[in-house]
Amino acid sequence: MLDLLLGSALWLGPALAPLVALLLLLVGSWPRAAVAFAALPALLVALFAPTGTVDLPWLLLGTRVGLDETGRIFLIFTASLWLAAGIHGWSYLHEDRRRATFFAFFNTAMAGNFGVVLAQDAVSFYVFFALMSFASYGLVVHTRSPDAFHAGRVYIVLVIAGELALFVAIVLWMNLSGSIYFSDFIASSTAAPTRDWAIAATLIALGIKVGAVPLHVWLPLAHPAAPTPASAVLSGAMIKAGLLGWLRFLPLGTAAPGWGHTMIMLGLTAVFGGALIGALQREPKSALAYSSISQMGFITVLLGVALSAPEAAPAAGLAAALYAFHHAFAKALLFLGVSMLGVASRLARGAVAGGMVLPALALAGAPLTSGAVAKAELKAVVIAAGWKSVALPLSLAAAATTLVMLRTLYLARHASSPGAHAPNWGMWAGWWLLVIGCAGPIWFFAQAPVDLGISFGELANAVWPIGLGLALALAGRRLQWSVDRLSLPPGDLLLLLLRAWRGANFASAVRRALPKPDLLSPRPGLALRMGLSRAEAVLSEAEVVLARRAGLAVLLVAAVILLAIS
Amino acid sequence: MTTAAWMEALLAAPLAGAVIALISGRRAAALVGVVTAFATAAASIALAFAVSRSGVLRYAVGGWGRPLGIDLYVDGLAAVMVAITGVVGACISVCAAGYFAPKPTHADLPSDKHDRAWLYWPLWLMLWGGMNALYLSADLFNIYVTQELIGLSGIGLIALAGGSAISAALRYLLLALAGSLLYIVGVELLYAGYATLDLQQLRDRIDANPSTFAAAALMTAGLLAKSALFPLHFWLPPAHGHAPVPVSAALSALVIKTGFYLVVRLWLHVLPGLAWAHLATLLGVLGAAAVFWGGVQALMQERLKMMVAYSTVAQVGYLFMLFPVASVPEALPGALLLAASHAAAKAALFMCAGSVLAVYGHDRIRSINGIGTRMPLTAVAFALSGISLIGLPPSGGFAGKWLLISAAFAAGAWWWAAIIVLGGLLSAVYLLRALAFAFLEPPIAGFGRAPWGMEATSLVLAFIAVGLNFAARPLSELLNAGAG
Amino acid sequence: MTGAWIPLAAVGTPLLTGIVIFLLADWRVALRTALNLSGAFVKLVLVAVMLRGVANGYDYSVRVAIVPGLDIVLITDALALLFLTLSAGLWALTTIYAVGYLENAPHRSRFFGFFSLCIVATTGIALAGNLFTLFVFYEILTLVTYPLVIHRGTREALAAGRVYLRYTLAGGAVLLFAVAWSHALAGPHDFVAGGYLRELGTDQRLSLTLLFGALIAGFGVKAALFPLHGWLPAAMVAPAPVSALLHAVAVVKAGAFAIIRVVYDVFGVEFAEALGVLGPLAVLSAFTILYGSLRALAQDELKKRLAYSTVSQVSYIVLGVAVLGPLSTIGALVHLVNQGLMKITLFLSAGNLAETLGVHHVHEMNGVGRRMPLTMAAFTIGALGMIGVPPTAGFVTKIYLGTGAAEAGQWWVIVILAASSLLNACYFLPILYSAWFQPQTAPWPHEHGTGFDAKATLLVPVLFSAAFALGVGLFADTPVSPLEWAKLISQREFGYAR
Amino acid sequence: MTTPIVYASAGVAMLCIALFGFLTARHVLRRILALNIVGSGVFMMLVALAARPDPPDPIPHALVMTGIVVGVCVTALALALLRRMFADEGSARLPEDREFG
Repeated sequence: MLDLLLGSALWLGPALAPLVALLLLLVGSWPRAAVAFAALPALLVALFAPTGTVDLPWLLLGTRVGLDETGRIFLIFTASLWLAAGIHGWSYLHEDRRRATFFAFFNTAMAGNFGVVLAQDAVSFYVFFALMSFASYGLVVHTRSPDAFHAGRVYIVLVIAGELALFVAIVLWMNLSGSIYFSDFIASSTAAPTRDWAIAATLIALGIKVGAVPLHVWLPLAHPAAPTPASAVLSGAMIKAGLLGWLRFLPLGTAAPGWGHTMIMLGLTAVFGGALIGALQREPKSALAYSSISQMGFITVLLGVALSAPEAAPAAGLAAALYAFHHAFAKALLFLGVSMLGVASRLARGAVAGGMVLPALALAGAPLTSGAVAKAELKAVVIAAGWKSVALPLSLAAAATTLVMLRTLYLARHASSPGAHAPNWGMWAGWWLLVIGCAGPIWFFAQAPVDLGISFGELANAVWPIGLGLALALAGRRLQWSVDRLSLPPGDLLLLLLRAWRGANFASAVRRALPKPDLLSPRPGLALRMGLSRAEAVLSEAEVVLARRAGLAVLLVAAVILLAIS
Repeated sequence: MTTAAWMEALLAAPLAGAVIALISGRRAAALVGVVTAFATAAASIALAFAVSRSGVLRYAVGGWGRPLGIDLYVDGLAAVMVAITGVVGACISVCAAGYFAPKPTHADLPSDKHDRAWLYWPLWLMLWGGMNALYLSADLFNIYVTQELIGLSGIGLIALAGGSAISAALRYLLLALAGSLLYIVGVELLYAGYATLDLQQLRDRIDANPSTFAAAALMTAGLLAKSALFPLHFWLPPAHGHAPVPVSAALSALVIKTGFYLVVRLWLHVLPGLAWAHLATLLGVLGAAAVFWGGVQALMQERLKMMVAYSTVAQVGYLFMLFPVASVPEALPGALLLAASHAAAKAALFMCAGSVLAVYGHDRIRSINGIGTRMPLTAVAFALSGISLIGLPPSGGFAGKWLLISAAFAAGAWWWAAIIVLGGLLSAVYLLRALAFAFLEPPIAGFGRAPWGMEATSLVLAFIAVGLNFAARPLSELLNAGAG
Repeated sequence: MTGAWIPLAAVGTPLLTGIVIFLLADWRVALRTALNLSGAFVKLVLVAVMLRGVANGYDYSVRVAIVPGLDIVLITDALALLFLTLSAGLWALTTIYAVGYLENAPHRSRFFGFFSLCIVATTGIALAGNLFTLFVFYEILTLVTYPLVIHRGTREALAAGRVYLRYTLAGGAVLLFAVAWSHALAGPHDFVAGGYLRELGTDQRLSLTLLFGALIAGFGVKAALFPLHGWLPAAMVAPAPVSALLHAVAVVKAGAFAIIRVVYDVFGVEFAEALGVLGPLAVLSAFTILYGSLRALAQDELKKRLAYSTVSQVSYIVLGVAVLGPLSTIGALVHLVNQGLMKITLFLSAGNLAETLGVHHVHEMNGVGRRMPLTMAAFTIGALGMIGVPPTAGFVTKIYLGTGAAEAGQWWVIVILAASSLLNACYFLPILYSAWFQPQTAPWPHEHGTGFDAKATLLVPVLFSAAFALGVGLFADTPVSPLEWAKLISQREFGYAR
Repeated sequence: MTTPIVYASAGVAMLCIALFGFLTARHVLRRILALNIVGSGVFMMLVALAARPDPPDPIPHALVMTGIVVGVCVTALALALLRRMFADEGSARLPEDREFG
């Protein structure tokens, strides 16, 4: 009994704490500010709680929550990010009249995110995943601007698609394994014909959250649309929930080479495509979002390798977690930086800029950064699994990453978002928290003997792509490639699809791409709605006729049914 | 008291009451009538109990015995019919006491006819006595005489309304007379063949020769005309639609059933030896046609009372669907239950129509908005009796239909079941069409008042119609007691 | 036999309440309310007693002979109690709501009288122990709901009432025929887990198939199976509590419940499968699911949208029944309760909007979340549940239906479920969007009072039902939850059949 | 051909003719008369029947006498009603027969 209570408190408590903290919003005075610290219990649990699980059979369809090693890594960075973003956001939004609303959604999404990490069964995973996804809609549309609503609509459509796919995936996995616990999923038969469908549904469902190509279209719209602290957790923490889902659901450790190859291909596409399109953005936050797509591509490749080579799975899982760890802090720091850099005082700008260069370098994999560790782990796994051919492109990708980072820093130098203001102490506090997270703790988790890039070869290996990126950027500048003219609007594929829908040709879609495109123009919707209302008219007419002859109709129908099934 | 004593009472009480009412004149007729009615009703019920206790009884009045004396005979069937008549008759009497009260408020009885209104009582008691006598008669000729008695007093009752009721009465008279004559021809032929008029002796002697068939066919034709089976129904709607309300109720609820009773008695008890499957089918087909024709006609009526009258045409049809499936034991109880609940429900409906007529001065279906608010009792009575007529549970109509449908399935003839079901739908259409107006807002203000007792009686009858749902068991037990 | 009075009392309590209420004058508000509430409470207690007993294997059956060989039978098996509990619980909630909703409206005694009678019929349907009893109460339900549908007495209401009666009476007629037929085939027979018609074997395939079709056609009218659903959107002219309890819960559920009875306890799933009738039923219900959702998409009137949503949702139950297997059975049974809770939440919320702000249409709902946050929160829970978003009630259903279909190898059902969820999202999320994220764009059509949210009598039932709708999902595996009860039923049904 | 048969045949003939008359006549008085003749035919048949056995059967006689009484009553009532109808409506035909002139 005591175990049960303790276990629940440890492994379910962090997810409930943000919801309980919402009650503080009802208080009028200063204790409200404690809302911003709602992630603290999760962080403490992540750092100090033992691993283990607890079963709560009365909750949902039999809930199992707990902490494992992968979960701990995820929970540490997730909780840190939410904590930092919360503190930062409370100050950032101190003049916003919808701050309470923002935190209502923020904390709900936070609860979902922690729950996702702690859930050990598919159903509660699904519950928390949905909680997180739906609550995030409130973050995306926080500004209530038309752009935000457009982004929100795209976001919610894909969330629902993801929910449905996840539902199908869960149903199929439950059917395959006869259980709702992740621990039983792996054991499910590899021969069952539905396994492929289950994998496909899983990849789609969580791929949407991860921003895997080609399901990434919502991401460059939604992440930048939210206020910066929300962007930070969206791009830093919540995007990883999808990754964790992959780790939990996919039968890593059993072979599914077809899917592995697919994931590697799509991952590489994301790595390069994301970075290059990101380098052509006009908004720093869009560029960062594309960078996220690119970075998640790395992990996609990693999991693809694991699926095609089962023996690499355990190492791949850890490497993926570490990469997620590294990316989370780096990306969150960059997002916060974007909102501070443009408006900070002269002195502060130096600090912010310095603070942004650090994660930028990390993402590019510069030596002695968290990125170097993560990438080293990643490449070690890939090479060990026999995918040497992939290693080179992955190194080359760092050049692309460098490009997008340069672009971001360039754009951020005097970017200003509505409602942005000079950073105050809370914003700084969140910021510094992230700086620490970005610089330090990954070393604790590094398992493989990482060569810290001291040797010349390694150093060169790490540096040449960055150099290449720099060179490309300089060349572009010298040749006066106007990024403004080349720039692609966020939402690449989606936009093309919409254009195609409208009947405009592909080329003109690219050429006429507007800086602020009227996404989801009303026209396809209108056509749909008109068709629908026409069908509605016909049907209601039919129903009126049917109603008038209802007696006859019922009998007729009865007869027809009888005939039909006889 | 013994069964025989109850039988004597059932004949003597109404006839004596009629005479006393006639003598006592305008002032006391109603009192005499109501007292007699209750006494007769009590005797009817007592008879039913006596029969269920001690079974069939044959009783020679005055000890004369057949062939020239008058014999009374009661079995379960007769007891059931007498009981129906008694209960519904008592309710009709209460209603009539209000309706024909010295200060009439009703529109269908012109003021210059008031002075003759008290004549209702002797005529009505005579009619009742005639019906009792018919049910209790043991020979064919007495039945003829009682039919004439019923016919004459019924015609007199219709004519009480005056006006257009006179021609309706005349039409009814002509038809009844013709029917009687056909019947008597048939009786004659049977007598020629078997030299007896006694039902039981006939039953024992009967054999299937053409003349017996012809006789039976003639008698049946006469009886069908009286029970208004399609296509011989044309006289009914005007007669029942124009008569004063208690008279319409009595005619539609009770008198119609005498013809049906006689056909049942004739074919199921006297002539069961004849191979009459085709005739039974024909009766069933006519019944089905009546159900549809009556239903459609009722649907097209603008006046409530006429609608109710046409509904009788349809309901009679159900009763005759008994014959094709009569070989199944539960068919007869079903038909009788249907007859009983129709009696109660139809009397109630006529009274409802009467109340509406009294309050609004008209009974146009389209202009009775909000009677549910204005006359809640009437609306409830209308709804409940409508439920029974449609045959929705829980109601006597439902139980009866259910038994008939089961019988149809048991006889392997599902199409009769289908017709009964469809007929129920049809009656739902016209009854609920009228009923819906009861709920329409805003209510129209009526200027009159319903005669005292009419609303309450209609409600009582409606409850009886609904309560008959649970009468199937006692009823079939009574029938079996009669057979045993 | 000692407990036999309990089911009779369960039927009798609302009957007595109804009759007494009919006799009350309209202005006796306090007395009427007291009667209503005490009736509801007594019923709840009775149900609780029976629940306890049945869980411990006690049987409360009652038998009253109507005609020799034909009995009115009330049984208290687990399935009966599932439905009974739902109706008893929601009666209590809706009564409180209706008291507030109809404050100062005309004809309240009539309304509450029929309201109680409606519960009588629903109780009878729940407890019916044979096809005949089921049919009797089913028809009574038709009769007593009609006055509620046309309660407003407008021409529009009357027209809707006509449509309602046409469908239901025609359905009833088919049913009468079918029930009598079943008696002709197998004699009057009590419901038996695993079905009793299977004793006839498949020799009489044609008759039995036709019989099944007729029964489904008859019960399908109330369950609003396509193409027999037309009455449901029309009947939405009724007052909100009526729509809520009767048309989202009692009436349509009575149809669905009856179909469950037919499939499980008259034919038996295995036998029905052997006859090959479940496949067409599944297809029909799947089509209804999609059709209802598509129609809902185009409705601007809030209640109509909800009504079409009901058309769609109730067919989940039928679909779950038609997909052979214990898991889908659980899904179907639990949806019986879940859909009831969610839909009543939605309807009562819609009623609150109409009553407090005069909002009847979706396009008038911009910014309504700020004006009536609690009502809209309840609405949101209901709507998310309909979509199947965890952890609401609808999610539990979908998981079980989905896994049940997978277990039976009927993969297409999963696609249907997903498509339906998508459509549900398409017609519910825009409502939530305009309510929560749009500013108010026009003055409320007909605002009563300026207080916070709706008045308490309207608000409390809504919040309760919303809490239940959330609770049965969140605590789905609690021992007292509908899910556990459904598992018990499924176990008894399939434990017998296998 | 025995005498009773002759009477019986005559009775049948009267019955048929009168029945035809009843069905075709429109004037109500004619119809009443026709019905009376039908009755006479019936009674003739009945009397003929009574004559067949050797001691004539008394029962048909009783029946005929009763029948005549009944017939008189009915005819009287019919005539009275006819007079009333004629007085009220100015026609001796039933409403449905009037338009044919």
